Amino acid sequence: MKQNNKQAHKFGMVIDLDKCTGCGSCMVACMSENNVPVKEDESDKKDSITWMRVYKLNNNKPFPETEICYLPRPCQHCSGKGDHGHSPCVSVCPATATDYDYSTGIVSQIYTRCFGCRYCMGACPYHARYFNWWDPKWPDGMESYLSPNVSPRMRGVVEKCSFCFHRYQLAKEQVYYDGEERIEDEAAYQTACTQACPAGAIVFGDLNNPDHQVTQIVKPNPHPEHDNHDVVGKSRNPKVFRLLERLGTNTKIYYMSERKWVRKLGDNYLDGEWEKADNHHGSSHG
Amino acid sequence: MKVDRRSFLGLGLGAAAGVALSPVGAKLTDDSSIWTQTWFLTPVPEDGEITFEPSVCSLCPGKCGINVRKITNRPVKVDGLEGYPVNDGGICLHGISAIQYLYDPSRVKTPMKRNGDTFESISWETAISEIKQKLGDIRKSGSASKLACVSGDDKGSVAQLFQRFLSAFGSNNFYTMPNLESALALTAQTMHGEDATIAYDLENAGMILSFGAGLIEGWGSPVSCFKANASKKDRGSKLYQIEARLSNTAANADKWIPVKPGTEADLALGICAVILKEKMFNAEYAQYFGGNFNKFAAMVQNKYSVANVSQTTGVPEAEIAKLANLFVKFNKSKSVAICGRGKANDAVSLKEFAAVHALNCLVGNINQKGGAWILPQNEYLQFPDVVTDDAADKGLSAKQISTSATGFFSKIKATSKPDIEALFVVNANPCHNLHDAKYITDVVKQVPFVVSFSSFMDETAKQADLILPSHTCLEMMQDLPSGSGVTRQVVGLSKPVVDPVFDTKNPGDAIIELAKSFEGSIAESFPWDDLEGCLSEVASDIWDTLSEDGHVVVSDKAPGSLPSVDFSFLAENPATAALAGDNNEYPLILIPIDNMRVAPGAQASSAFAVKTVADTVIKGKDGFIEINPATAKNMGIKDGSEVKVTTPSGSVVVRATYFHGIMPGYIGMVQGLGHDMNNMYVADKGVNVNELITPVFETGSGLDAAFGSVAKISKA
Amino acid sequence: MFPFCFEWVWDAGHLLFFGGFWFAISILGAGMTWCILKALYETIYCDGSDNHH
Amino acid sequence: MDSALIPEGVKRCSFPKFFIGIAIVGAVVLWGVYGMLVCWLKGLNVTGMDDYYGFALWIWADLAVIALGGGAFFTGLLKYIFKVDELKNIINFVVILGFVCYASALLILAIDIGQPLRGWFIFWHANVHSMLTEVAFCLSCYFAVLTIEFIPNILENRQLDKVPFFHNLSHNMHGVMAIFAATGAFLSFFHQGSLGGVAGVLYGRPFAYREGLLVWPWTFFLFTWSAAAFGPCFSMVVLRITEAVTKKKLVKDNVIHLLAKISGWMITTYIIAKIIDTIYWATVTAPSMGLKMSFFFTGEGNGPYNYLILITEIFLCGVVPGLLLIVKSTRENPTTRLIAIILGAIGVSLNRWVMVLQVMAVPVMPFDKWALYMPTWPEIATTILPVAGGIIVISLAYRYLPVFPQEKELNEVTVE
Repeated sequence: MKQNNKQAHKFGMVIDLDKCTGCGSCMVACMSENNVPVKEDESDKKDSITWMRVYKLNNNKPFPETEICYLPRPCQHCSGKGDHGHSPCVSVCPATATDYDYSTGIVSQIYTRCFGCRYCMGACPYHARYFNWWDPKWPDGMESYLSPNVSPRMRGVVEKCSFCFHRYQLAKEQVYYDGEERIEDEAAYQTACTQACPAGAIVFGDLNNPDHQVTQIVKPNPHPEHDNHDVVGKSRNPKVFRLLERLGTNTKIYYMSERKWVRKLGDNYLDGEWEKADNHHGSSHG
Repeated sequence: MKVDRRSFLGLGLGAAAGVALSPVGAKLTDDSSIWTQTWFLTPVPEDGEITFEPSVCSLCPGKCGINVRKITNRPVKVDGLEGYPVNDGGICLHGISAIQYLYDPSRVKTPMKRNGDTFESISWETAISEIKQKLGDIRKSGSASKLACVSGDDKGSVAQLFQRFLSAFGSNNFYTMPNLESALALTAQTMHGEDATIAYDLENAGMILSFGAGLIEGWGSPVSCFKANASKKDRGSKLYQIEARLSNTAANADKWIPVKPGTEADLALGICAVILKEKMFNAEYAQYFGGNFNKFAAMVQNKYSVANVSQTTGVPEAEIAKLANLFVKFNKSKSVAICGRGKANDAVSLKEFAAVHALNCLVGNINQKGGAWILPQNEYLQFPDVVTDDAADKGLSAKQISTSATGFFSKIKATSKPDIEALFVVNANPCHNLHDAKYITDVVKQVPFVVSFSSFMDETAKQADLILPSHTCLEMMQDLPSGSGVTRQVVGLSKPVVDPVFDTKNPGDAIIELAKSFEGSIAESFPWDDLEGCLSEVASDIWDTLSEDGHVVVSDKAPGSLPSVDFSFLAENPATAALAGDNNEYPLILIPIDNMRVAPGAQASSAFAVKTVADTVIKGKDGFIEINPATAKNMGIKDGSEVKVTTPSGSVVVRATYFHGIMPGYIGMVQGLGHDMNNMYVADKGVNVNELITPVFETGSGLDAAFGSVAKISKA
Repeated sequence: MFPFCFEWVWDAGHLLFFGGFWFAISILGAGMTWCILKALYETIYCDGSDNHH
Repeated sequence: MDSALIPEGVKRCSFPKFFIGIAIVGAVVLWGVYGMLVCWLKGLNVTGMDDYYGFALWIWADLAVIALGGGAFFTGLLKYIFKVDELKNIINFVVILGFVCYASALLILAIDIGQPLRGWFIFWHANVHSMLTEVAFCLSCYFAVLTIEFIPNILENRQLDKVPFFHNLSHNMHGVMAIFAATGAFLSFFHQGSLGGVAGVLYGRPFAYREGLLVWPWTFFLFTWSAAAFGPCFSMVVLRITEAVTKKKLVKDNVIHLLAKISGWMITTYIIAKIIDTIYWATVTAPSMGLKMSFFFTGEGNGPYNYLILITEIFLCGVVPGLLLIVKSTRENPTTRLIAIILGAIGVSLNRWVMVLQVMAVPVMPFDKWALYMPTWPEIATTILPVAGGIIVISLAYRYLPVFPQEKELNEVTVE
């Protein structure tokens, strides 16, 4: 049966926004790891392929009360409403070019399967999906640095963060080679962005493994929320939130911040709702 | 056979049915899928064995350990090196991009010789012999001191071989580009009278009082600072950031204290005054306070009263007193004060460095855990004495033209008779990176013989008469000592992890080869075959470990003894360098912004790095100024609209972007843009802020202390 | 997609969806086949005489 | 010149005149084909689309022509299943119109996708949970149905009809047309609906998302309903244009009045449902995601997406045509009827625009911004291409096929 079981991994991330410096290492590490091409002009951020994109948030207050915060946004690897694996994008892809892997929780993308209808991009509220509007180009000789672990994409297909799935595969091979059944060691499988982050702001691991740091920080609630049954895996850490959690996308990227205004920007709230949500979050578990 | 309509139709239908039933359709459909999946315009990277090769990155003063992943000898990824004492696995975006620099479109592929306005390729032999010829003539004419060299820094054997060449040749005119390390050494010299450097134990500091130091903008050794900054949350440490603009560091700090730029020294002295007045200084360390401490104490309390300082800096009086108290009392001796705006590789002022260092001395954190460490210079390179001849001795007796690179360029233009006949530029791009860059370019143009050792056809290389292209960081063997405020004194060994992509050389090898082409004392001063041979001799103490482990930790502890402090320099209350220009004509102040994602050094940003830059920094080819909406609205300037920015040095058209985090009355422009290079990723994107800033020389130190420029803007 | 494809799953979604699809295709196919065969039959065996009007 | 091909007893313009007309439209087709080739050869970077706006003009055109072509399935349903016999006088025409619309939709899809050569993966590797899969399957099947419905009309051409096989085939197909029509109606219900589902299932997009019944969001039913309601409006508009161009009356008023009446009631009931849906969405669905209705219409930088567009869609182009068509006097007045059917056709097109393009424009993350989009010439050219192609098909059909059974009666040719 296709469903989350105890044996399954559920890889996820928690990003400490108070540590994030907006330096861009994660973005470049990702591009370099995953053979993301670079165009001559990448200043139109709406057609610039950045699997990992760092948003600059601000509290919208005048000098000198201004505050800013950077928010790295990889693919959120949604497990969909009720944690059933029907991510917004996976459920709409007509050709099964993107799929939810129940054994890892990773939302995959098969470039050679995708025919470029872009429905998944429309479905994703995080803009984590990018279309290859152009053929990828590298200046003379620069193709030499392309990694064989991730195939470069042709024009006309959608691509996105894969949690460095090739690293998972390599780790799994290693684990099998070592005679074990599954990846238990946190360090055995880490994404390129996590590895590169000089501030150590990104913690990546298996949310189903209680020994992993990410699980210990996030403390995900395995049960659906009372007020919204679509939401599963809400963090029991009052400083941790997910982007657009109320939609029921059930992302596996968690964010952490001490700053209220940052946490508030994680979701949409009607007047007065945020205070209630924040207090509720804090009082019941904090 | 007569084909009537009926049989014709039947034939047609039959044929159609036949084709439809045949495997042709299925085959074509299948082929189409295969063809589109092996798309002819998409490269297929060759597979092979994965290997890792550790090395050290030389792209910036950080000198981080890197681990290069290779697939059968071609590097595919650069990661941070786990366990390396500087960065322990962390890496910045520029380091990751090192693989792009290898194939950068603006690389100089062979030695080049100027021919009118163009360059032609020549061989290394020809290039070396041409230089030998020219330099020989200069020496013969008895003006050996007229050879100068501008280098990125003076640490490591490559830079020192160039310096050595100048000495053997007979010139003192060796200059380094402005950098934090030199400022720290100068501060140590001024305040402690020692040939030392200063390092900051940021990862153990309780409170960091930063006077504009961009801890996460690339100050010091960037990754090391990132790590120290990130750990402050867990350690309960605090960062107070003092600067005019809400930089990333300020945003990430526990508190941001806006201050008028250029008045940091005043604020530091004001805090000193409070500490002295309240007798909060460290009595134990005060025993080491030597020359003129009392004079200094009297001076600051007299001249830098809280009221005065508040007036100058714009920081409220209460805030200053609070800062002083906090700084002294925060977990006792663990507070540390640092300075150097942004990446601190731009303008530096000795007064500011000394004033901030005085804070560290007063609080007594010198050589303490979490404090400022006065480390002896890392002298792992023991070069034999330079052999000189008469021509050299004569040249060396001449005075150095200036104390700073900017000063050097500003002086050689002034005289009609050339002060400088030949100029070497290595690991530096003064025509882009020094203030008043256009003027510098003009000066370089006028130097009769310019030799660039750049890997790229950058702004300075374009002015050269000869280019001897260097390897890039991944192709090069060299020793890389840590510095820039890092407490661990480490010497790393950069290794060639890939065969040179083009016909380039290690500049260390090139200078040895050049020296050996001379007869006599110059050649005698360079008795080695190549850089590696040289290193194994001059660094013989550590060479075995270095070549085996890739790095050597020379020391990682604070020195046991305490240095004495000399307050003489500060006691004289040196003048604060003021910006040149009329405030009425230019009502605004332009400050350069350091942005971690834009490389400011000798190398322009990589394609990857440029891609990460926000669309409020570069949009298409347009550059931006940041402006406070309040200031902008007064002038009727809309967000995103074009404006003309004029300073005494020049004027440019850029776009305005609103930013609440910049002090009203100030405009900011990101540094490191506006390159004139044959590289579509960076070419002509934005403008070079250095073209808009006029150098201001600090009295005494002679350093360029222009923290910005007076400016005016109008709708374009 | 046919039931013998590797991606086929014997679940309600596939059965309903492809059931409907193949059903519609069958009706269209059968209907057209019937029309064509009948027309052929009529053309060949009822040659000349217009039996429709 | 081509008189042997022209149906008996009707008058057509001279061949040169016809040829010039076709040539002019043909030039537009060529421009469109050029745009199409540009898109295929250079890739979709020639469009105004981006990663925020992955669905744009084409998808709107796609949804709009299918809604407008909905007249075919609905009229077919009425004629063949509900045996509304008067409609036989217009059924050929709506079938051709439907055929043109659906052919356009398929062509546009072939340009819109990034890798057209493997577009068939949608069939081969179908994901049965995707609304788009449902669209593709039903759309292509229904296109087959329309082709089948169109064939007998083609075979009725004077020359083709002389071939006994074709004559017989045409006759036999007429005989079982009810079955085909029923299949078509079944397929249409699902693909019109699934096109609505395309937007409605996007639970990451609060502007589009709707609750629903089983696997189908309410937009599923609204789309089917609106296509049935407004499709005939468009058929009548095109008929009116054809009549104006040919300067002839082609269909009797009673037929039009009947179709207009049915359309009017469909529109009215649809718009009531749409209003209820909108109110429910604005007061329950969107607020449950933390968003007020005003957010979607008054956000900073929202460009044209303000309340006006909502009012235009629902009232001006929904309630108004509905009422005009159910009131006998305005329905039978040619001017008010014309206004009503034009408004109706605009209304449904606007609805499709809102449900696809406005969805892309609205930011969802609180720190994101409104995204706007402007089509480029290849997009416009390729969108006009099927319109021009459709004009040619309709012209050819009108000229050479007995499309309008009442034409002869309404336009007695005086023998000279």
